[in-house]
Formats: sequence, structure tokens, C-alpha cells
Amino acid sequence: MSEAEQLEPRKLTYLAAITEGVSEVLKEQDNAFLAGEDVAGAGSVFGIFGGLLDEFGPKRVIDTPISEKGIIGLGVGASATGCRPIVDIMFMDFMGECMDEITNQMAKMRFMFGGAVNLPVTVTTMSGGGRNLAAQHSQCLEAWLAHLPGIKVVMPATPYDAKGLIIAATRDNNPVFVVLSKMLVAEEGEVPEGAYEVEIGKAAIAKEGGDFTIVAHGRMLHEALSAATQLKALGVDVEVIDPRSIQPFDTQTVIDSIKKTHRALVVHEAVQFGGIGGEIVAQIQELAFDYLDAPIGRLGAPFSPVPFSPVLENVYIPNADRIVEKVKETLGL
Amino acid sequence: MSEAEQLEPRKLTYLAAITEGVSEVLKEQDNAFLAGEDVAGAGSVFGIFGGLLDEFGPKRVIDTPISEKGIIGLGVGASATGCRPIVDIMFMDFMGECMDEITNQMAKMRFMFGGAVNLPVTVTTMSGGGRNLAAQHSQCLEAWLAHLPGIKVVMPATPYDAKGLIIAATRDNNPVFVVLSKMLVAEEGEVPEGAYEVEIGKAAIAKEGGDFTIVAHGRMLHEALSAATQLKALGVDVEVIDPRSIQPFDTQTVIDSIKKTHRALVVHEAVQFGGIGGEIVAQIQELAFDYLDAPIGRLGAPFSPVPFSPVLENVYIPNADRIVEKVKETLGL
Amino acid sequence: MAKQPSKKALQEIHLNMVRIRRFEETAGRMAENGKIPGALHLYVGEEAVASGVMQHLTAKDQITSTHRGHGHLIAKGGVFKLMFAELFGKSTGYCGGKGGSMHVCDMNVGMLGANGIVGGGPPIAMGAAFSNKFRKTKDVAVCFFGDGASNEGSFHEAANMAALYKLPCLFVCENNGYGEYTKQANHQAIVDVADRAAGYGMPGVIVDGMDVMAVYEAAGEAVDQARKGGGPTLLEFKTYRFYDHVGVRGMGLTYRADEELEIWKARDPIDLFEKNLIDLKVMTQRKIDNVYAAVDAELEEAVEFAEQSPYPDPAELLDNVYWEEGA
Amino acid sequence: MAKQPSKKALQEIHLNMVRIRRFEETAGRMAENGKIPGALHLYVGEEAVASGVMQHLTAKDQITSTHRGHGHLIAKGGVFKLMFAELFGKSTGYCGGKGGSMHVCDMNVGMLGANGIVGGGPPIAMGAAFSNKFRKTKDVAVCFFGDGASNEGSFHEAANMAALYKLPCLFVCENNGYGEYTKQANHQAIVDVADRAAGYGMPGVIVDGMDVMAVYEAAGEAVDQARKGGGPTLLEFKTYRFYDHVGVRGMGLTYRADEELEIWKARDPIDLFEKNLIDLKVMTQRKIDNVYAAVDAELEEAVEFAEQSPYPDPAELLDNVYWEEGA
Ligand SMILES: Cc1ncc(C[n+]2csc(CCOP(=O)(O)OP(=O)(O)O)c2C)c(N)n1
Ligand SMILES: Cc1ncc(C[n+]2csc(CCOP(=O)(O)OP(=O)(O)O)c2C)c(N)n1
Ligand SMILES: [Mg+2]
Ligand SMILES: [Mg+2]
Repeated sequence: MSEAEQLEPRKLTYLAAITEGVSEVLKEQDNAFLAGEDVAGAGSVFGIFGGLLDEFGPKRVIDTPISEKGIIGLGVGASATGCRPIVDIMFMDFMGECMDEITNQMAKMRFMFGGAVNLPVTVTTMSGGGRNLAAQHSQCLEAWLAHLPGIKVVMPATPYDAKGLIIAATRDNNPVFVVLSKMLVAEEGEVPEGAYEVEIGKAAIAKEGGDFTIVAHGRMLHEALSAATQLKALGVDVEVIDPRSIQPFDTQTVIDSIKKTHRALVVHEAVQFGGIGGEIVAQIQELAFDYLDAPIGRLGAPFSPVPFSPVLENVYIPNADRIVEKVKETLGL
Repeated sequence: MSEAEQLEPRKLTYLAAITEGVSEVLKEQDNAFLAGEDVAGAGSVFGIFGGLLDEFGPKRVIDTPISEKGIIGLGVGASATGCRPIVDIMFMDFMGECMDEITNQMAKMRFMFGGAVNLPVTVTTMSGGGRNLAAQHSQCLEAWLAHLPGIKVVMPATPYDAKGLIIAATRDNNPVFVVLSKMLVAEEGEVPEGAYEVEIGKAAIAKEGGDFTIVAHGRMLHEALSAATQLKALGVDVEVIDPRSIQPFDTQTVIDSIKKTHRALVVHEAVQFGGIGGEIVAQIQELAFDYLDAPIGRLGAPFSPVPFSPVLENVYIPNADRIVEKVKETLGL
Repeated sequence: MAKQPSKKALQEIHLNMVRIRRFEETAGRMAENGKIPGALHLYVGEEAVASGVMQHLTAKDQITSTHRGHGHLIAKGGVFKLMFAELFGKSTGYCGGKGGSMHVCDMNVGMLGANGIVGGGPPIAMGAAFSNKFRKTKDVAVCFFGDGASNEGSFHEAANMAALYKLPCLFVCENNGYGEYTKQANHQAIVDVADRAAGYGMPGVIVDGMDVMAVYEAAGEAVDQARKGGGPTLLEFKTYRFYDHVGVRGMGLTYRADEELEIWKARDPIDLFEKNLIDLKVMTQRKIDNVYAAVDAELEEAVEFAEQSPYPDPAELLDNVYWEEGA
Repeated sequence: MAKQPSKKALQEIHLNMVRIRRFEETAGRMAENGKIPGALHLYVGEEAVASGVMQHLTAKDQITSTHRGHGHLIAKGGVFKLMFAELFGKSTGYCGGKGGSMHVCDMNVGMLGANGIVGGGPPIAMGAAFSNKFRKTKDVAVCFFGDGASNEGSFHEAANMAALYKLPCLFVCENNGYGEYTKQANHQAIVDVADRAAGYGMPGVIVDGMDVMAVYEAAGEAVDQARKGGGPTLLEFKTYRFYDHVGVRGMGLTYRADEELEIWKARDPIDLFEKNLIDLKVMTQRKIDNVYAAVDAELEEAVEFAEQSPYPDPAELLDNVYWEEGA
């Protein structure tokens, strides 16, 4: 590649960034492999792992049976014995099939064994609605994972973060879940060539602003940014924070923002009740109580399963318009 | 029984109240049965179902294989077709084995089917630490369940509520989880004979007070009450609220209390991060922001699996002393 | 010995096969036209299984289904209008638009729902069978599941419990040789899923799933056995899906050869059966043509109904999350 | 053909059996005395299985275990001191007091942990076996699990994957006739768990689990096969636990007859083997007595060590939740 080309920042889709991230890992780490349902021959849903079988061969890119407990077991057993597996649970909705292996083995083994074992395993999975796939193929269940000491959970919202967090996850000696967003696959953004890391546990300030703080991860980051644009027109200068990492959670970055803006809204695609938003709000009000000029708002999905019909799904998933409404409500506009 | 004896309020243990609750249900509802691992011959752990096999026979009190997915499937399939099953997941820790059946079938079936089916199924399970059973037999995972629209979750803290909530759960036409507390089995309290219901979704004011609100469920209710006694000596008159029901959650009772006390602490045995406490705090600060004189405190377990060694488990599980400390901290005492 | 099907039964089976085939082809077209949101998994090629098995079931017998569930619902007595309306996401659909293709159900005919979770059905069917035995009905519960699903733990647990309790339960494996894009040889080391039956203590039977008479006969014995209290059977039907895992592409798929498809298409279950029906003089070609015409007319009407139907009112979103008194 | 064990091997097997037996009896006593918090599941009666299988394994071969895991750890090379300290909840224990009886482990000898989750082991062992094959070692991974655990979906998924990938993996079922308080006949309709093997495409072997020579022989063939790349085997050992599911009661249990226990005790695997050893002139009674004396001395020392050891510092609570740089 010529120097001129390299100067031009390279754009990739979220999808291509995922593929490239895994590819970098497989190049870098001899004991890494990718295993999951239809990850090899078919390149998984939407083709997020497309071409990896051709690049790395069937020894390192492995189709598994439809056996989620087996897949997580594969990741646990192999990572405990010298491999650095990436295992894929196709849709996050299927995590229920293997929550025991996640909760009672993967998350606890190191602690229960007094530190005698490391589990450098990465789990990739696709979350969220928006594709009319109904109640069993559209969920965001990161709150389950974040409640489990022993695992880390990241949710990249941009191509840059997708690649960088996948690489960071696989280099981490702990189990890390990389929760991807199925509505972002076509999203474009700058992605450097080669291997780089995005630090796990570090939020990003996606947009600076002084009047109001919105905390939003995954697909909701983009809705928040578009809401910020709408609110700008109303004279409200919003700061948008993308936690990127749900566990550990970068409380400090959020608190710093609120000390400046005094008002906040936490947005996620998951069901609001019991979602990770409650945790974030509870932390904020504890650590920045005296800085708050209004209650911290939350916007998550209503208390129902994800509906199939497009007209219902559209009103179900939080979006920029509803974020704007919520912010206006808080501000009394 | 003579009238005189009936006037004397009858005391039962939490354990006996559970057994009696299930017994009432099996007497009342012909299509009810109890199924689970070792519920029949052995009466389950601690004997919570002791004697029911003798009373109702093997057709209605059924030992199952060690197959949690099968057990929940049994509850879903049987309740969809005219039975009112009570199915038992011995320890709440094992719920991971069947989270798919809970999440994607039990909780969603009615909604996905547009209301075409009712699932009058009750799930009983034992939660919590304190018996040195280590990381895989001591968890409180009610936060997972509360995040799932379509199921209800109750956590009785007293013998009275245990019996009344089991009966209410089985009469409900929705799936209801009755999460019991393994440290409370020997707890005594008044329990009326015969069938009665405790309303699902209604909190109890376990102790009235005007200075400070503590919200605490399950085993933690008792720690909160004992903390309240200690705090009384310091001149702090604590109101203790037992939510009893986690889903639906009785926000109003909590808000009413806080409008009076202006300060609150939410306590649960589950890991604090991502626990249901975050949800409760987020709701309180939203609905009673102007009434709060201090940030709402939370006290849950630290961010680790439950340790085995008694000295570690003792510092792990929240207790009255730590509740007192937290309250004093909030009050600046 | 196996029951011989009556002429009427043969005609009903044929009708169901045609109903499924034509429904699926129409649905495929509608999906291409953008009328059906979400994912569509077609049953074309596997019609003999649903039709042959269901012929032995009454509306009170229950079935659980899969993501590829239209065929099961149709053979169980599903109504085209309600199906199309549901697939379109309309309020008049089976689920009021909340379920879609992967969740069509009809409790009135004992169809406990298509299921988006692979392996979701067996535990539920086992529970229904338990209920049948508990309530002392003579009803049978049948779960349909794929070769891929036979690798899920849920199948294992359900099969073990059904055999243990001798439940009136049928485990019907539709072995179409693939789980999504993965050949059976790449997801299990066995050739016959029926080999798993012995491990639960139930009979396992391997049947040509393209020959509806063979399906009918094998299912008849298993249903009889279950109804009589003889416990569950694992029936494996060797079959094939003519289209892609999801959507309507037939040929040119990267993961399977067109030649393979051609071999199976040469044994199209409907063609085979129609030849049979004519040979046996159960139906004439004209009568067969009339069946297609009638089914197509019904389909046209159903599509029209679905198209004319309104979308759900957004206010309905929170309905039926819970059962509510008086709701 | 089966390898004939050397005299040394026979003595090692015997030593392991005695070590397990005496360890468990001592632990039982300690639990009675209130020295061991939590739950204690004794392996007494099943010593032949762990000892016979483990004789074929090196410290680099991995095993996963169960809630009844002391025997597995001991036969794999576990150290009494570290075990007792762990059972007592002391900081010097295998897990620094964080795991206890149900989580003892020793990565240095390839013991990937006892497991409080029934069916927790098989997927992990399958993963370790995958890793062995991937890393081109010649190591074998073995999971021990009970008859009760064979009904968990996790066993099913792991067995299918191990057979599919032809992994160096052994599935060792310790069929002691009970899952907790439920007889095998009340938790599965089959008599032989080995019958499940065919459903995965692996051999299933039924072996007298009280006869350590039979265990040794069967395990030897399966381990050889696995090491040579021949794939997994399901070995079922018929055995019995002499004490209650949890704790130390032996007789007078409500869910099993004392007569049943007596029948099995008459075939105490250690008695049988010692008779054999004497008959074969591999050991004399005096030599055998010496083994007990040495083991008891070691146990005494180990208990003493555990008793003298400090409890963990509460400040250690949050250690090792995560791996941390430099920690
Ligand atoms: C628990 C779960 N895992 C994975 C999937 C994704 N998925 C949908 S269909 C399918 C293949 C199913 O194969 P099979 O059971 O053979 O049925 P077929 O599609 O061949 O009819 C997979 C893997 C799912 N829906 N649920
Ligand atoms: C997933 C899970 N379900 C239930 C239990 C409770 N439990 C502990 S041991 C046991 C019986 C296990 O039986 P088996 O596998 O035969 O082993 P054994 O105790 O006979 O050695 C049960 C049900 C558990 N620990 N984990
Ligand atoms: Mg298939
Ligand atoms: Mg057993």
C-alpha cells in the first residue's frame, strides 16, 4: 500500500471491523481459535466471520453442533489448558442455554480455585432488535452478565471499538463477553489497519457538551448522538458518553460529566426494569448527589418481550425521538 | 381443635409454612402437582416438602431426574395444557441450567402467542448463602428474573408470607417464582391454618418509623430489623419495608415512606453491582427526588463469588452491623 | 399391525401436503415482495412428515414445533388467513402480530407454537404429555425437531423424562441433513438420530421421510403405542428441505451441491404420493388438479385478508405480557 | 490387548485406594467434629474407579470431577495437607479457603476441579480434550460424573462434541445407583448408562466398578484409544457409595435398605483387591498393614497442618475474582 493511501483514513463497516479484529487475533495468537454454530462455512449471521475459514483453515475456525452448553464448555476447558478460544453464541437470546456454564464455571472457576487457573476466553454474541425477529431473537441481556463477578462485558458501538475491543478481549486473561449489535453491521467508521486495543473499562466521550449528559451504549449510542443533534437545535448542548464496557463500568467518566452538566439520562435497548441503567443511576446519585439538578432519567425498552410486528417493534425500541422527549421532559422544555 | 387453641396464635417455622402452603394448594387444586429433584422421597433440601409424598401420593408429588431444563419444560408444557404445576429448582444457583426455558418459553409464550395461552405455573427455589456451601450453592439471582417481562417473582421473608405467597403464586394464572431463603428455614412466626393469600406485588411495612427507610427482602429483612433495633438505641427511628414481591415491585409503598423519612438504604443479599437495588434506587430518585436529603444508599454483597471459608463468608454477606454502619454514614453519625 | 389408511385419509393427507407446499411457495413470494418482515424458514420438501404424522392426531393431541413450523400448523388444522396475517405482522394474525412466522400457534387445534429456539419444543411437549397422563386423557403430545436440535441438551432431558414416566409423547426428528448451513456429518458423529433412542429406553425408528405412506405407518404405530400407555417413541424421518435454511433460494447455495438437491427433488414427496394415489385409483389427475385450484383460491383469499388487515395498534404493545383478571 | 499391570502399578493402585478410603473416613470424622463447614460428599465404596482409571494418566492428562471429588483428586496426585486445609476453610488450602470440599483442584496434576454443579464437568473436559488435540499434545481429558448427572443436557452436548471431533476424551460414569436420594430406576428408564454411547457414535463399556482390575483394564484400553486419536469412550462403572449422599451416615437411611448396602459391602473394592494382591503374591498382609499405617501417619500430619493453619484474612475476599497484571 502506498503512503498516500495510508494517510487517507480507512473506513470499514462494523461487520468488517469484527472480522478484521478476529483475524488479527488469529494471526497474533497461535493458540487462539474461533468456534461456534456456523461460524466457519457460513461465516455466522450477517457474515461477521466471513472469510476466516479460508484464511485460517478448519483447525482454527470451527463449526460446532447446536450445543450452547458445549460451546461455552469448550471455551472454559480449552482456555484452562493453554488455548485462547473465541467462542460464539450466535444470538444473545440463546445465552439462557448456557447460563450455568457461564455463571457457575466460567465466571467463578478462578475465584473458587483460589487463583489457580486463568481463563483467557472471549465470547462473542449478537444482541438487539430492529430486524423483526421477534421475542427470541432480539434481546439485550447484558444485565445478567454484568451481575456476575469474574467476567467482563463490553459492547462496542463503532467499527473502531468493535475491532479494538475484540483484540483487547482476546489479550485479556479473563473471560470477556463482546456483545455486538445486529443493527450496526452496516455502520461505517474509521478503523486502523493492524492490531490495536481499546481499553476495557474505559468509557468514551462520543460528543462533548456542557448542558446535559446522555449515557448510551451499543446501538443506542447512535440514537443518542442523533438526539444530541436535534437538541442542539433547541439550544441544549448534550454530552454523550459511550460506556463501551459494562463490566467493569467507568463510573468516573460519567461522574465527571455530570459534575459539569448536572443532569443526565441513561439509555439502553434492554428492558428498562432491572436493566443496567438502574445500576448506573444508583451509582451516579450516590457519587454526585449534590451536583444533580434533576432526577436522572432512564430510557429502556418497555416491560414486555420484543414484539414481531414492525409497527410494534418500532414503538418498542428506544430511539432518538424518545430520547429527545425524555431530555426535554427533564429540562422542562 | 378446640376454640381456645385457635385463639392462641399458632407459630410455625418458615420450613413448616412452606410445606403447609404447598399442602393447601394440593388439597385445593386437583390439577396441581409438585415435581422436582428429590422433592418426593426425600422432601427436598432441609425437608421443605417433607411428608407431602405421604399425604398426596406419587402421582402428585414427583421426583424428577437431575434435568433442570426438563423440569421447567414440564412446568411450561403441563401448565399450558390444563395443569397447575409447582416445579422446584432445588437451589437458585442451578437456574442457569434452565434460563432458556424460563426466559424464552415460560416468560414469553403468552405474549408471543398474543394471549392464546396461560401458564399457571409456580417455581420454587432456595437462595442465599450462610451455610458455607461456596460459590455454586449460595447465590441470589433474583435480578435475572426481575428483568424478564412475563414472570412474577416473590421472596418471602417470614413464615406467614411464605405460606401466603405460595398459595397466591399457585392461584395466579401467570408463571410465578417463589424464591425462598435457605437461612430462614428455622425462623418462627405466626401462620394461620387453612388457605390464605398474601397479595403478589404488595410490600409490607415490617416496622414503622419516621427517620429513615430501609428496604430489605428475604433474609435481609431480619438483618434490617435487627439493625433498626440497634439504631433505635442511637435515636434513629427506622422504617423497614419488605418488598416481598420483586416483580411486580411495589414502588408506591417505598415512595410513601421516603416522603416521610427523606433518607433510604436498599439492602439485598445478592451482589450489589447489577442487583435489584439499582432498579429500586433509580425509581426512588426519579419519583421522590425533591424529598431526598441524602443519596440513597445500597448494601449488597461485594463483587465476588460467594466464598467458602466461614471467615470470608461472614464478611461477604451483608448483616445488621454493616447496615447500621451504612445508615450512620448516610446520617453523618 | 399397521392400520391401512382409508381413501378419505389418503385424500386428507394429500390435501395437507398440497396446502403446505402452496402455502410455503406463496409465503416465499410474499417475502420476496417485502410483505413478510423478519425471517422465513420454509418447509417445502418435508411435507410428508407433518402430513403423515398429523393424520393420526386429533385436535386435542398437542404438538410443539420449530422455527420451520408452518407445515406443522397447517397439517394440524391451521387457518391460512390467520397465518398470513401473522406473517405480515397484522393484528388479525394468530398472535395479533406479536409472534410472526417463528411463533405461529393455535391452541384450539393443539398446536403449542412454532419456536425460535432450537430444541425449545421437546421439554414443552414432554410437559404436555405429562399433563395428558396426569389428567387421564388419551391425548398424545408430539414434538417435531431437527437433526441439529437433537444436539441440544433440552432434547436429551425431555427424552429421558418422557421414557422414565412412560409418557404419551412422540419425538419426531425431521432429519433434513443440515442444521442451518452445517451438514449432519459436521454436527454429529452418527448417521441415524434414531440411535439415540436406546439411550433413553425407547424405541427408535428410521423412516423414509419422503414417502408419506411410510411416515403414516410408522407414526400410526407410535401414536397407538403412546395412546395405549406404552410410552414414547423416537421417530426419525429422513427428509430434505428444497430451499435455503432461511429464505427462498433453492439452487446455487455454497454449502450444498445442486446435484444433491436434484437427487432429493427426484423424490419429491408430493410427486411420489400423487403417482401412488393415481396408481391406487384413490384420485385422478383431475381431482388432484382440483385440489391445487381450491387450495390456491383459498390462499389468494387469505393473502387478500392479510393484506387488508390493519397493523396492531401501538397501544396493544403491553397487552398479554401477563394474564390479567378480566382482561 | 489389555496391558498387564506391573507389580509397582498394582501397589500404586492399592495405595491410592487406601489413601482415598482413609482420607474420607478421617474427613467424615472431622465433619462430625464440626471441623469441616458446609457439605461433605464421601467417595467411600467407589475407590476402585478413581484409582483404576487414574493409573493410566500422567500429571499432564486432565480430569474434571464432581461434588464427590476427593477420591479423584487423591488418585490424581492430590496432597492431603492442602486438601484438609481447604476442607477446613483455611488459607493454606488448595483454593486458599475459597472453594472448600466441592471445589478442590490441583492444576499442577491436571485436576481441573471438583464441581458443585451436577453435569458441570463433561463440557469442560471436552474443552480440555479439544485443547489437547489443538495443541497437538498426547494428553487425554477425563470427566467423572454420576448416573444422575447423565441426565443433564450438558453431558449430552459434551459427549456429542467429543465424538464429532474425535477428541482424546473419556466419559467415566460412576454409576452408584443413586442421584442423591433417588434410585436410578426412578431417574432413567435404562439400566446401563453405557447404552447412551451409541447415540454419540462412541463405544460404551460396562464394567464392574468394585473390581479395580476390571476398571484398570477397561480404562487402559479407552485411554490408549484416545491417546492414539481414536476418539472418546463412555465407560460405565457399576459401583456404590457406602455412606449417605452427603455426610457420614451409612446405615438406617430411609431411601435404601441396609441389606442392599450389606450386599455391596461384601464386595468392598479394597477388600477384594487386597485378597487378590495376596493371592497374586504382590503384597503380604504385613505390607498392606504398613500401607495403612503410613497413610494414617500422613493423614494425622495433614490434619495437624490444617488445624494449625490460619483462616484467610478477610482482606483476601476480593482476590482472584479476576486475573490482574502483576497480581
Ligand atoms: C438455541 C438456539 N441456538 C441456535 C439457533 C439458531 N438456529 C436457528 S435454526 C438453526 C438450525 C436448526 O437445525 P435443525 O434442528 O436441523 O432444523 P432445520 O433448520 O434443519 O429444520 C439454528 C442453529 C437457535 N434458533 N436457537
Ligand atoms: C445442576 C445441579 N442440579 C442439582 C444439584 C444437586 N445435587 C447435588 S449432588 C446430586 C446428585 C448427583 O447424582 P450423581 O450424578 O449420580 O452423583 P453421586 O452423588 O451419586 O455421586 C444433586 C441432585 C446440583 N448440585 N447441580
Ligand atoms: Mg436439519
Ligand atoms: Mg449416583
